Amino acid sequence: MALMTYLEAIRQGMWEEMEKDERVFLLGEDIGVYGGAFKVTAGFLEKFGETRVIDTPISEAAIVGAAMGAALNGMRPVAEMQFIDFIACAFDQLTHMVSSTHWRWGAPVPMVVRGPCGGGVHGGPFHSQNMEAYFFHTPGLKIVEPATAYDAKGLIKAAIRDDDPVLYFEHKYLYRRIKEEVPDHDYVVPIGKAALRREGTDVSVITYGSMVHTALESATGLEAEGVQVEVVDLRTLLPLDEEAILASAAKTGKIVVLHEDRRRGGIGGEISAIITEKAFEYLDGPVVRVASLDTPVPYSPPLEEAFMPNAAKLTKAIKELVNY
Amino acid sequence: MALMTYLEAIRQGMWEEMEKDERVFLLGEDIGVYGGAFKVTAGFLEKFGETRVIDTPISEAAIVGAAMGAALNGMRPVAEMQFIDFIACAFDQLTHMVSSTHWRWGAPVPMVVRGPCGGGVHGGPFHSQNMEAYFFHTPGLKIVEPATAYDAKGLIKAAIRDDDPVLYFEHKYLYRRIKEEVPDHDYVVPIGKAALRREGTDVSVITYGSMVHTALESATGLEAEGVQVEVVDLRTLLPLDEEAILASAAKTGKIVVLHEDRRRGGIGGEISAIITEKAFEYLDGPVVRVASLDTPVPYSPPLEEAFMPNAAKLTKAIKELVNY
Amino acid sequence: MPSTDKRAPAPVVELASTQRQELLYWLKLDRALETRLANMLRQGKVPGGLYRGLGQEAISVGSAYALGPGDWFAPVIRNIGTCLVRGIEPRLIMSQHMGRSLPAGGRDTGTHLGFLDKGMVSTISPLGGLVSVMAGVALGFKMRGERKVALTYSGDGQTSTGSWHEGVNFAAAQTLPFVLIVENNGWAYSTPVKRQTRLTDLADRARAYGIPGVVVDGNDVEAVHAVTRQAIERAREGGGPTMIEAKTFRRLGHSEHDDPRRYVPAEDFARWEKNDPIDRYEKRLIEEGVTTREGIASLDARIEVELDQAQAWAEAVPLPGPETLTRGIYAEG
Amino acid sequence: MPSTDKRAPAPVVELASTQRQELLYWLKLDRALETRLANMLRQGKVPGGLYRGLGQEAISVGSAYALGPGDWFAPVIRNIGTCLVRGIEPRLIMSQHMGRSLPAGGRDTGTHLGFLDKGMVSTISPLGGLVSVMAGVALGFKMRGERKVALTYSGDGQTSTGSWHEGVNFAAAQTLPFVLIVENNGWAYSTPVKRQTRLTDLADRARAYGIPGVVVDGNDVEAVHAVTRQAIERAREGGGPTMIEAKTFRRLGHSEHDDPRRYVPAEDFARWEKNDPIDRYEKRLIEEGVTTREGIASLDARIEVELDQAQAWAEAVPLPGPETLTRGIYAEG
Ligand SMILES: Cc1ncc(C[n+]2csc(CCOP(=O)(O)OP(=O)(O)O)c2C)c(N)n1
Ligand SMILES: Cc1ncc(C[n+]2csc(CCOP(=O)(O)OP(=O)(O)O)c2C)c(N)n1
Ligand SMILES: [Mg+2]
Ligand SMILES: [Mg+2]
Repeated sequence: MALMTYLEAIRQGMWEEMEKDERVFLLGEDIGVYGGAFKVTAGFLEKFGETRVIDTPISEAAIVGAAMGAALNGMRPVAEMQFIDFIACAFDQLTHMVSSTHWRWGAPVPMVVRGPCGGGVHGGPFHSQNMEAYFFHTPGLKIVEPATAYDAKGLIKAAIRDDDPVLYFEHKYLYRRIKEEVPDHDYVVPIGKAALRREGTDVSVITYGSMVHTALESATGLEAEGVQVEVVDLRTLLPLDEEAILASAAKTGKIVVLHEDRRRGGIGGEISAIITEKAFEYLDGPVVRVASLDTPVPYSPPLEEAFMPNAAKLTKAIKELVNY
Repeated sequence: MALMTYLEAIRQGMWEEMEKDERVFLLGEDIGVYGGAFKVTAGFLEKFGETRVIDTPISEAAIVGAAMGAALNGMRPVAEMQFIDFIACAFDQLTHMVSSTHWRWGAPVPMVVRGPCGGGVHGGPFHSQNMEAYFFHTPGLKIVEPATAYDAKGLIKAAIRDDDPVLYFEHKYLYRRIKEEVPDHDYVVPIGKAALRREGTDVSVITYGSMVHTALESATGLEAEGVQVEVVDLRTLLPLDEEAILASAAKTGKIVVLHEDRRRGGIGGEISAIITEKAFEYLDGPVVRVASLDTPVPYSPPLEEAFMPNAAKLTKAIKELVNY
Repeated sequence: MPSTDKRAPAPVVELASTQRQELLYWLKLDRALETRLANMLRQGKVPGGLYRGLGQEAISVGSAYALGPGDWFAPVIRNIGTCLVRGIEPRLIMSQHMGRSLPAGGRDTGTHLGFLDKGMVSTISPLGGLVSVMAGVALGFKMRGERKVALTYSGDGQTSTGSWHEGVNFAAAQTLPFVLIVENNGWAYSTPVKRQTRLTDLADRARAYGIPGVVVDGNDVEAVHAVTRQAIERAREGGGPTMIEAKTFRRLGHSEHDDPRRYVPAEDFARWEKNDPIDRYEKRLIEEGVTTREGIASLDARIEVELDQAQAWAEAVPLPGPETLTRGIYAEG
Repeated sequence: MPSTDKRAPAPVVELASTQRQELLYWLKLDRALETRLANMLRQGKVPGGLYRGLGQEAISVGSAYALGPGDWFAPVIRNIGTCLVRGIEPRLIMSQHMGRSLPAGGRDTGTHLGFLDKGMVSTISPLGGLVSVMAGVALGFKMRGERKVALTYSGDGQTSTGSWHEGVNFAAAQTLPFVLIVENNGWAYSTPVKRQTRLTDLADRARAYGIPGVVVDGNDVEAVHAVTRQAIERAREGGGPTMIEAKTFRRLGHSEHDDPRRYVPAEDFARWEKNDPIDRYEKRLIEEGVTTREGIASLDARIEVELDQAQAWAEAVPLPGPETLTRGIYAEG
């Protein structure tokens, strides 16, 4: 066990996999000498050498394409997007080429695309986004987003070992802000399984990523007011752990879906729809979504504050739902 | 009035706008001499000349980018994607560059991106998709998809006159399969307004595009069995006509959201979530989605048949909901 | 940048008579198979479209013939000849076009085929993305220190796509064992090369990446073979990618549904018909005593028998059952 | 392809003394403004990042100075000098960096600014897409038969993006009045040009599009001005796009938060510091009698006063109110 940050946990997970399996390699912009814009890969070049830590041209479509080709050819690439926003430049490659390959002709594509997502650091419209909704519609991709250091390590290892293409979204706000004891030994967090972060009976918050902490903050605050909030951390967004979602819905009958991503067309809509479809008889109130506003991510601090969900906004929504 | 197909109606709408406003021009692959893969622009080159009907290189990102630049510079471009699937190659341009421009610095971007969407013609995974869900999450874009020839003309004219970027999705299955009397005179179908295609009291089907016809087919069939189905044709997908959706939900209390696009992450999820959030007290049953399966669009006819929604599948879902 | 002259004569490669007969066989098999597919389309046996490479067979066949065991390749829509040379049987190409359950469940269209065990990567419709995928295959070889090569194709039109640029640049920047054949057939659907770019020789695109760009007569199967072999050898030796522009002409429409006479000058058809790669090669092999008129007639007959059998097999393969549709979205879980 | 020699000496452009003094003013204003922004960043007045063009000012200033009235332009992150020359006031650049409600509601970061009335199009972070947007602006001019030009910039790194390729090729294929300045400062973040591409001269990228590619000393403001003017004239006359590679060096980190000494060879800093574009130009103008040491001192003083005033104004601009956030998603409805 060692106390480590979310960022260190990602590092350690990749490091262990690279030590264990020489098919694993990294490619991306400025990941070598520089160690990545956020230093997630600092030290990897020195340890694993230029062959396995590849600084690429600014070419997200080629990074993803080359990762796929290498994966077909027996390797296990981990591609970094410097900021996850730039995955937009590889949209065609991911949603058409990479995702469809196994279904179309039976060739597994074991690759990971990872990168920093999320706001709260005044990065402005193109360095702050959450991109999961754009890929969630595509069959053949998997999507994970850890909320804790433990999961960050366990999920990156699971993603690297998975035979399918996995998008691994890491929240940049969490990189150095959360720390916990993380086992030194080899473990994985299984893809497709949510975690119950807090049990409660009055209302469920279904969430993921950095919003898990927001949910826990609200839950703690509401406990004092006698409201028992359950918090479900999805961890994997695709495939969704429907069982966990529906179990919590059946238990509390009142659900808030919380995500940092914008509301309209965010994955909260799908989660809400699934709950309504499959657990309608358990519902004691509408499924409520708490999410960012439907604008680009604004740069100026007061705007970003107004844009993003936070504990106060969530608490308000929970209270309204409890009183429904 | 003239009897015309859906395709002719799109043509006529563009033709009229080009005659009326010399800022309007077309660009895309093979739209000139060839008149477009589906002949939507046949005759435009001869009438309006090379300057206003531009055959481009195979460069969807540049087509969209150039359209935006021309729009900033006083023109009103209408860009064609040969198949709407290839809009994926312009994803970054549309979701980052085009969509954010007015919000970020106040410059309107009056442009249209149009192209054939949808399945049912054995086009396989990359010539059959519906792409609305991928763009629906992005603030600043508008999305329309006509279901009738009347709307096809009225919406393309509205889209061209709109000061915002509009994605105009035309269903290739409808191109030559539906015909109706369309006014010769100048009219627009307002963006943002749904149409009530059929009144009913028992259940509402919220849908758009070619599925409107599927819904009407089911509704007619069910009438014989005494079930009164209301059919709402959204016409505009972004911004959604929430008023129309909620009014129908309040009226019938039982809602089926139907789209040809895949289910997971399709815009049906958002529509379902909105209804649950805002009309929960009116619901007499779960909001049910009928959509394509969560796979790429398959090529082989029996697979495509199994993949897509049709009247039989819809009728089954409606009956189950009515008996809920 | 290597000082390769883009029009340097193709290096001389000695081919044995049997090899030259093989080349002729593949050329003719390619053409006969595509002709048959066109008939099958007309008979309603192919539910989707058909893209033929009539007159371009020498590019597919000549280049594929230069690949070695363990090399990987990715054909695009007009490279059925490549598939044949690399061991993909005609019957599978037929059944795939027919949407049958073999070889790949009827999920994708005719030429979107891949076989991992043969090192064949499937193309998809959106153009450009395949280039970086094949660069990635080459990267795999390089990382493991294997002396193998990845080869793929592009049309003239495809060179305008952003993905194409990223892929070629990536392969060049990483000095990968990668060969790109640009099939310049004059047209991208209805768009002539001059609307696609200001270049006359697409091989000049190579100059933007610091790699050799070579022009070859795409209707001369041995010339295509020779320049490809040279490029493959350079790649194997660690010399990095080569771009080969093979000049040819699309003698049919973009797809079988398209009538090119509406937009392609009539004289071009006449001119290129006279430059047919199979006629040329037959003539040459007869002149050089490698085969005879009779030999060719019996070759043709043999091919028809092969294709009869292939078609019979393909037509007997059942359509896929709807229950198969949702299988295999993931390899795992 | 036009037979322009990429290293042909820049054409001689006669500049009046007042013009040369103006150029010096813009160079110094650019540098002083960026220095001040760096101080403001350290003082916590800039919530986001800062990207400086120290040592690259001659490219922004020299090229912008060649634009005529009604020409459009789009700077990228290191082109504050371009903005200044084209009439964007320092105070607006400051308040934008500070996230204030003016000029654009605090919505986007420092250099993501646009002003329709000045023909200035805003860049965004994802690299490459701006090229085709500016090609589209040029298309607008061409369609209306206006003799105007669209000019934009790219770093060396950006040339690897697919969008960049599509944009340049589009402009070339359409023979648009378009000028692209490729600022080769040796680095893209921590990535040296040699990892970006196998080329030595990025101007060679122009060969892939059949347009002239010109190399210029990016630290010589008059040379940059002259080649840009020539390219603009060619564009105005209907001669199509030109790509200008301006060789320079990024003397600071990628952003103000980055320490480049970790990855850039130390001697490069020393060498390029000696090649400072402002020092060089001052020296030249003094030698040629256009200005004096004293003149320069008073210019510096004047600039500081201007910037004091600008900063005072910017700091007085309020932050945007949260209620403004959802406004203006659409221009209409
Ligand atoms: C990104 C993208 N845009 C458009 C298309 C539609 N399309 C299919 S093939 C084709 C022409 C291709 O021309 P070329 O690359 O020269 O190949 P050829 O057909 O001549 O073999 C077009 C435009 C596509 N497949 N992908
Ligand atoms: C598509 C895309 N990928 C990655 C980035 C992150 N990024 C921002 S600037 C930069 C380096 C740009 O280098 P260059 O084009 O040479 O410009 P310079 O910074 O040297 O002026 C990178 C990688 C980006 N903005 N866009
Ligand atoms: Mg072609
Ligand atoms: Mg640079």
